[in-house]
Amino acid sequence: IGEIQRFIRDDGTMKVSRSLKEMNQKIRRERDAKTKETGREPTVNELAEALGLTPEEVVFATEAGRHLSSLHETVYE
Amino acid sequence: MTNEMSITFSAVSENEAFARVSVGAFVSQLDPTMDEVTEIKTVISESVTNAIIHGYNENPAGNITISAWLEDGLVTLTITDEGKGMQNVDEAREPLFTSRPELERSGMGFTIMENFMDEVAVHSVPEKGTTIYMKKHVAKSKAHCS
Amino acid sequence: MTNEMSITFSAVSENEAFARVSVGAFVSQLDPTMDEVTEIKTVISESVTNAIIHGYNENPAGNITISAWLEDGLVTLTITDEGKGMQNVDEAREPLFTSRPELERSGMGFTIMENFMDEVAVHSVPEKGTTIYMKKHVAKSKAHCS
Ligand SMILES: Nc1ncnc2c1ncn2[C@@H]1O[C@H](COP(=O)(O)OP(=O)(O)O)[C@@H](O)[C@H]1O
Ligand SMILES: Nc1ncnc2c1ncn2[C@@H]1O[C@H](COP(=O)(O)OP(=O)(O)O)[C@@H](O)[C@H]1O
Ligand SMILES: [Mg+2]
Ligand SMILES: [Mg+2]
Repeated sequence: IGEIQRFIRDDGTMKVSRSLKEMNQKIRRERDAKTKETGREPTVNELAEALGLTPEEVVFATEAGRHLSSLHETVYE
Repeated sequence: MTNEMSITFSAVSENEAFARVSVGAFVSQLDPTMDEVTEIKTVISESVTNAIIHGYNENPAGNITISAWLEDGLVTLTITDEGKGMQNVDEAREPLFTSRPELERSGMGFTIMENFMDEVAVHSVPEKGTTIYMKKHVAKSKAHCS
Repeated sequence: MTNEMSITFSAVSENEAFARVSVGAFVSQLDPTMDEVTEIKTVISESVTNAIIHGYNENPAGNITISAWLEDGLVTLTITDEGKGMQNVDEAREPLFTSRPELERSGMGFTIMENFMDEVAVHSVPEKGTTIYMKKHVAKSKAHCS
């Protein structure tokens, strides 16, 4: 429990769509930093370890920029 | 809206995180809160771990199937294994009961499921397997936030 | 290591994100790069969209099944629909070919699959359905999950 919560402003009532977006931004920043540092693209595990997430959570969060948001718009508009 | 999916995977602990995230991604269609998704993922962990350890005795040849249905604000989940089943479901559901104390199991898996879900039903047949049915209402506030 | 899973879901566009996340999360066990995950997710989008639009003509009663196998550094995927199938697979696979120009389809779905995957095979029977088989080598560095 709580692997995600550590990453957001400690508010469990936040919609998951929004917190995934925030997590996605952290992942993107870490990815850029690691690429600069090592001169190659990090693997999913390397990113996950650096951020204290599981690799699966990293994959989930990186979807947030794209489909989950547009999806909510279709479901709830 | 209604929607459904099912996932089937080998009974190995590596797949627990896959199962958590897949169900989490599916349920996200209802626009739940973080807490609601975390509760659902926790319940998936508990039931998948039970299937692996108790149902299949960690035999990776076993398969676990999770089905999920969504209808407005309601998630229905089933987790099924074809493992060894239970003789006495009522006893198994008691807080702190574990048949595997040597593994340092907490005996709190079913209690966690009951706490985080609105309904939990267990159907189990010895030597045939176990199905857990669960329901949870999510996204009570229709507030749209993205 | 070897590992396998399959997911089945209603042929509605809402499930495209679920399919992308599930397959991407499963494949993450091989420790791919983010680019490799993005390529695999893109291929899932293209094939799931094809099944929904072309296979099922957007009839939500249709089901789509994706299976994934992992072995060291290799992902094998199949995407199956039981929709209307294709008369001429070779023509369908040509870049820019689309049978639905009125939907502003690009006709590039199969070309994208061929570019991002190491192998693509298509099995299709008119009025029966379509299965796409694909293989991709990932994580050239080191494949494992612990
Ligand atoms: N899928 C299953 N197949 C067989 N037995 C099970 C299954 N799930 C739970 N059980 C039984 O129920 C007991 C209680 O489960 P749980 O509350 O999760 O505690 P724990 O897993 O810590 O033992 C287990 O010890 C086991 O005997
Ligand atoms: N699952 C499917 N079932 C039936 N026909 C399909 C399927 N996938 C692809 N096709 C056919 O192949 C053509 C080319 O597909 P694609 O390259 O993805 O282009 P597009 O989707 O833009 O038309 C489609 O227009 C359709 O005629
Ligand atoms: Mg347990
Ligand atoms: Mg296409």
